[in-house]
Amino acid sequence: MHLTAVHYFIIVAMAALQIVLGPVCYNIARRKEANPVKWLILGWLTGLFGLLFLTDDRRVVFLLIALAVVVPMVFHLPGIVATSPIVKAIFDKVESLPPGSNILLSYDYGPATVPENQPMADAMTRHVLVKGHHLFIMAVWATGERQAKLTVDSVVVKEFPDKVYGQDYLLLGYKAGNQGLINALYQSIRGMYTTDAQGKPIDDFPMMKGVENLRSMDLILCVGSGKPGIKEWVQFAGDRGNIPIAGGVTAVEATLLYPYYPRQLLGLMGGLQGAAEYEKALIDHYPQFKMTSITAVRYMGPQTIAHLVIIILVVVGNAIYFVTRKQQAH
Amino acid sequence: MAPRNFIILAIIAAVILVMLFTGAFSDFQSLKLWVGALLTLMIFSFLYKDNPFYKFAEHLFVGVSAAYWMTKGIQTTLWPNCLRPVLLDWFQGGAASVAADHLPFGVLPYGVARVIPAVFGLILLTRLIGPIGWLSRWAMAFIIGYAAGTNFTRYLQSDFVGQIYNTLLPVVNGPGAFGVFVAYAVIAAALILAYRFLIAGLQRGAGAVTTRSIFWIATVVFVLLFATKFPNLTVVTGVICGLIYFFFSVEHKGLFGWTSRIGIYMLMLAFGATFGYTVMARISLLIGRMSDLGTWLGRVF
Amino acid sequence: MKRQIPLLITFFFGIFMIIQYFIPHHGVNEWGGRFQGWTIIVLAFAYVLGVANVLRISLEKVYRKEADWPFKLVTCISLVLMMGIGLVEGVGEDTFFVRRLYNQLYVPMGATMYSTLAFFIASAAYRAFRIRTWHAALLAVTAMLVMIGRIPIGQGIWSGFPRLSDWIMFEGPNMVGQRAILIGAALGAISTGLKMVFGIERSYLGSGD
Amino acid sequence: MRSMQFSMPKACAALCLVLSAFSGSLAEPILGDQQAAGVRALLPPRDVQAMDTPRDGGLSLTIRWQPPSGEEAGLLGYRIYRADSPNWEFRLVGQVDRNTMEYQNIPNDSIKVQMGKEYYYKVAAYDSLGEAMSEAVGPVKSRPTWFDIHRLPILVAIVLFFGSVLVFFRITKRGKGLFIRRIAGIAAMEEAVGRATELGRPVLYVPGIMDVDNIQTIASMVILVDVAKLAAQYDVPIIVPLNRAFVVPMAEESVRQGFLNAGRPDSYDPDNVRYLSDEQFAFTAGVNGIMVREKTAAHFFLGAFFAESLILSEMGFSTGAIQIAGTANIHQLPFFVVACDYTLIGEEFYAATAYISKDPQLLGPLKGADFMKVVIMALLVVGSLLELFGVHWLTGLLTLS
Repeated sequence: MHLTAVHYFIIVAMAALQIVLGPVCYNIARRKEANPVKWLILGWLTGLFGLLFLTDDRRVVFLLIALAVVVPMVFHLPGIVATSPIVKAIFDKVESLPPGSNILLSYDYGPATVPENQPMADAMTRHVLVKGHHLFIMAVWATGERQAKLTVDSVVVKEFPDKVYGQDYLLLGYKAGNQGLINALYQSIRGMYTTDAQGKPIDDFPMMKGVENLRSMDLILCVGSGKPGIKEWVQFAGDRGNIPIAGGVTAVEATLLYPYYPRQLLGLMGGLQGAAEYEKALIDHYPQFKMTSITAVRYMGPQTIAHLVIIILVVVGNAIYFVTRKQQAH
Repeated sequence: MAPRNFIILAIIAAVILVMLFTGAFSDFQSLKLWVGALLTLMIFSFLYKDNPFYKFAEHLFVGVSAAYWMTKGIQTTLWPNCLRPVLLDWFQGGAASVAADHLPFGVLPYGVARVIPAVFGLILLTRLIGPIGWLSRWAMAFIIGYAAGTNFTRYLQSDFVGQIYNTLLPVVNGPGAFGVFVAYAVIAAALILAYRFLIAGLQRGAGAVTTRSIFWIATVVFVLLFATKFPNLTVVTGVICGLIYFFFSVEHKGLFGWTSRIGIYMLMLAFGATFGYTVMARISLLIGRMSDLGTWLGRVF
Repeated sequence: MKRQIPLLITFFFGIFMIIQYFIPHHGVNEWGGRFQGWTIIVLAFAYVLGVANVLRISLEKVYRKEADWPFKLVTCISLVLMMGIGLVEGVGEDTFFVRRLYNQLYVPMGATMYSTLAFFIASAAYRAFRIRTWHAALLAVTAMLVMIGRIPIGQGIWSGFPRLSDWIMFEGPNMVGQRAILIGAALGAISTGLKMVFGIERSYLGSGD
Repeated sequence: MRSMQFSMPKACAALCLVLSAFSGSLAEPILGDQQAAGVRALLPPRDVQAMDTPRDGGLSLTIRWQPPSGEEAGLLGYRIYRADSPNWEFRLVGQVDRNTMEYQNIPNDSIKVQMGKEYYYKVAAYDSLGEAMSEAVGPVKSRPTWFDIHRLPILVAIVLFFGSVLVFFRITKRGKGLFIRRIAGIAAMEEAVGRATELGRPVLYVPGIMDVDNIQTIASMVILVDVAKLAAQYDVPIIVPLNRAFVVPMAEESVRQGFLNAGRPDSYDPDNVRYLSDEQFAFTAGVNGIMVREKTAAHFFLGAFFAESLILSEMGFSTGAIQIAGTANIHQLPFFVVACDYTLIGEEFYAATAYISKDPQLLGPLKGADFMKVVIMALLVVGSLLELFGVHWLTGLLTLS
């Protein structure tokens, strides 16, 4: 491609724009002085954008995205988060229930969506346990049980050593049947779960006293990434029994569920942002989780940069489009 | 196939196998990390261009996952739900399997009800035998009938009646809303009149561009204000316009053309919003992969 | 025989499932549930066909030494190995080989393939959000607004961004558009169901008398 | 029946008097204990009612009650007892917490309800020391329901739809009302296959990643017949990679039928209907490979797609193929719209077969669906106006539960 004066002008203008805007944005984000490393990164990115502008090759886009994710991870840029009402609704519900309420947490996702889903489940588990509620853990997805065990091992056992299994929390585990399982649990929990995940009879646990079916639950939380997921919980349990349903899903899934909010769905965490918002609310109320409940908040750093890069990409794309159109017109 | 590719393939296979099994047997964490990281890099390499490493990972993935799902299907469904009970019926007269799950069995004798799906399944497998392969259509017909029937009512309930129910909202609400509504209606009428008599007849020229820009900016601001002031009215109107876009029996001209165009704009806005909202999820996935790669790099260096 | 019986079977099960939706009677419901169990079993039988298909096509390519045949061999070997181990050992959490093969081959490859979406979403935005038409402009502008609203910096630039982004997503255009599609698609699904149950659409069943 | 339920407690009042002796004998020692401990005595629940669960299968009964009068700080919950006759021994059916005022005796309980048999119930409030039993209520019988009246709106919708389809059958058979507005994506299908022919490269058809129990997959199989027919007419190979094993026989039949319809059954190659894997991303990886290595020139993505939609369509774009997508999965539509040349949105996707074949039989349901849209629009306008004036019966009707 032949380089014209317009090309050089746009490259220089973009570099200037980034050098000015970049630190401003970082300062807004961190309320701190920008350090030289970031200037370096900025120059680097500018060069790549220039390269992209020259070649219009999408592999440069791939490289840009990779850098946008890796560089902030290497330099530990954290994100800044504020809790939105739709997430706050879940937090407030857990907060307002009297201690000892029954809360069901269902793990309806697999390893593929762990980055988004696991922080949600972990944060809600922390909150439910610190409030002294009874936590019933189950999975509608076969892959969910493994994730539930992960939470139990890394969060419950480590951070809540005083909580007793079977008294404060109970791992019911996975049962096949998809939405049919929810349907059956609505009628009776014992009909599906005669034992817990370890195979101990369910009635041996003091928590199960007075728990008959899903209507015995004061709140059902579901962390999901597809079908069956929150939609099925709403359809087969929430709508039928007027049980409050809330939870978190991947951002893609979230757009599908907003029509259910707020009539059929108490609140919803959408993607990493939702998880980070819940973590933020949790940290604000319970500072003891400042060091542990921060996975999603920490991930927001690379997110911010990647979003900015994509936005700039669109601008560059349009610039290329208008330049080439002008050239063709001549 | 060039011999060079063959050598690459052999090397990959040898390295992976050695690593996987030493990793598995000795429980040596870093070797597991190596396998995961190498496979990750092989798949990412496709982003540059197709190459033998990607081909290897792709074919390995297909083989392993197809087998995994098949064994899973056999171990979790075919055997416990079908073959085992049928065999038990066969050998023990049915008593054992009845005790195993407490399904009451209505009209058909228990054993027969259990055998029917197995018969359908075997009919499906006649496909592998050429001349009577057409029998397999019976099994397909069963699944299609079941699926069509259940989907029919399910869609009617949650997506049809459910969404209509969600859309039925008081269109104008809030204190003093009617007065505001009338005011907005007057402004809307003024805008339409302005378009009809002022903008539509404008000639080219700098002044015209400015006037036109001012008009369109005013319109967009007005629409936004209106939409936020009367969200329910916006929803109802928008849904109706969207439905008109999906209307097939009428040519989209005149009033239909206008409304269906608003409908398709609504769809585009929705798509844009979903797209923008999804970016975060996709970046999250990459962050997850990169942090795994980071753990690997941390081990190595 | 070849066509009438399948149509009858489809009709019977389709109509039954529609009718049983309206009848809470436990006897009817039970049969509905049982049919569901049957479908799961019949669907599981199909795995045999699927694996037979993979093996047949791959082995043919290997046999004919077509392009990339060594890779087809990789598929066949990994498939047979995994299947053999899986059938002997089971597929649960407590297995030795299957769990390791799953965790160390299947999981990283699946997650990596999934994560390539991050690159593709960027390249799609870069390429497609060029303002050529009104449609593209609307798409691009809403996408940008929502993206800015989703990151903390957006809030820094203008405190209204998150609110605007939320409004677009939850109350405004997004919900409206989705609802229109949902209702329309439900109608489409219903009429497809109707065509299937009553045998109006039968070409997929193949031919024959 | 309803009136009977409400009058039942009154009708049983006399019976309850007799029974009070029974419950009293149980409660007395407990009262003694509590008084000894200085705790106020626990009172039994009030207004206990037992009734047939409305709109059920006939295997459950519902028991409702009011909390005991006065402060009940120590109250833990309620236990429900049942007997076949008021004088027999009452056995524990189940228990609920203190906030629940209703219990359903359902088939999953260890003590089940038999259809048509008479039962008597008692509800006891309990605390850490003991329980206070209400008087027995009954007899109550469980009956099955043959029609769920709350689902009437759905039935009405079905009847309307069926009726309109029948009417439109009549009309379209006479050759009238055959018009369908142009759907660009479907009109472009032939162009896409033609382009592949010019380049001498195969056509790729991906019917989504769901099993045949998904209606979109079924719809896609039907469209596949038409696309295969086009491919056969143009004499280009059509490759169909599959994600679900059960779709393999379906797709084979569809493609073969398409080739048969085109009059070229001999050019059908069964090796081009390929099952890859049930795993979503293994499948995606495999299809990527096919697109790059077999250089497919026309891509059809029609069916239920999920996250792989963007991977497939972006890879397809980079190979320079013409791409036509169609799905009813809302969350994937944006990506198809962005990356494909043509996208069939929601209902357009389902309408494809009718549009291609212009068969009057297939047009009936399409026109019926259009009629239903008119009904919906009318419902929306009328319903929102009713809501505006505070009339809620229409929304009440559509609640369905």
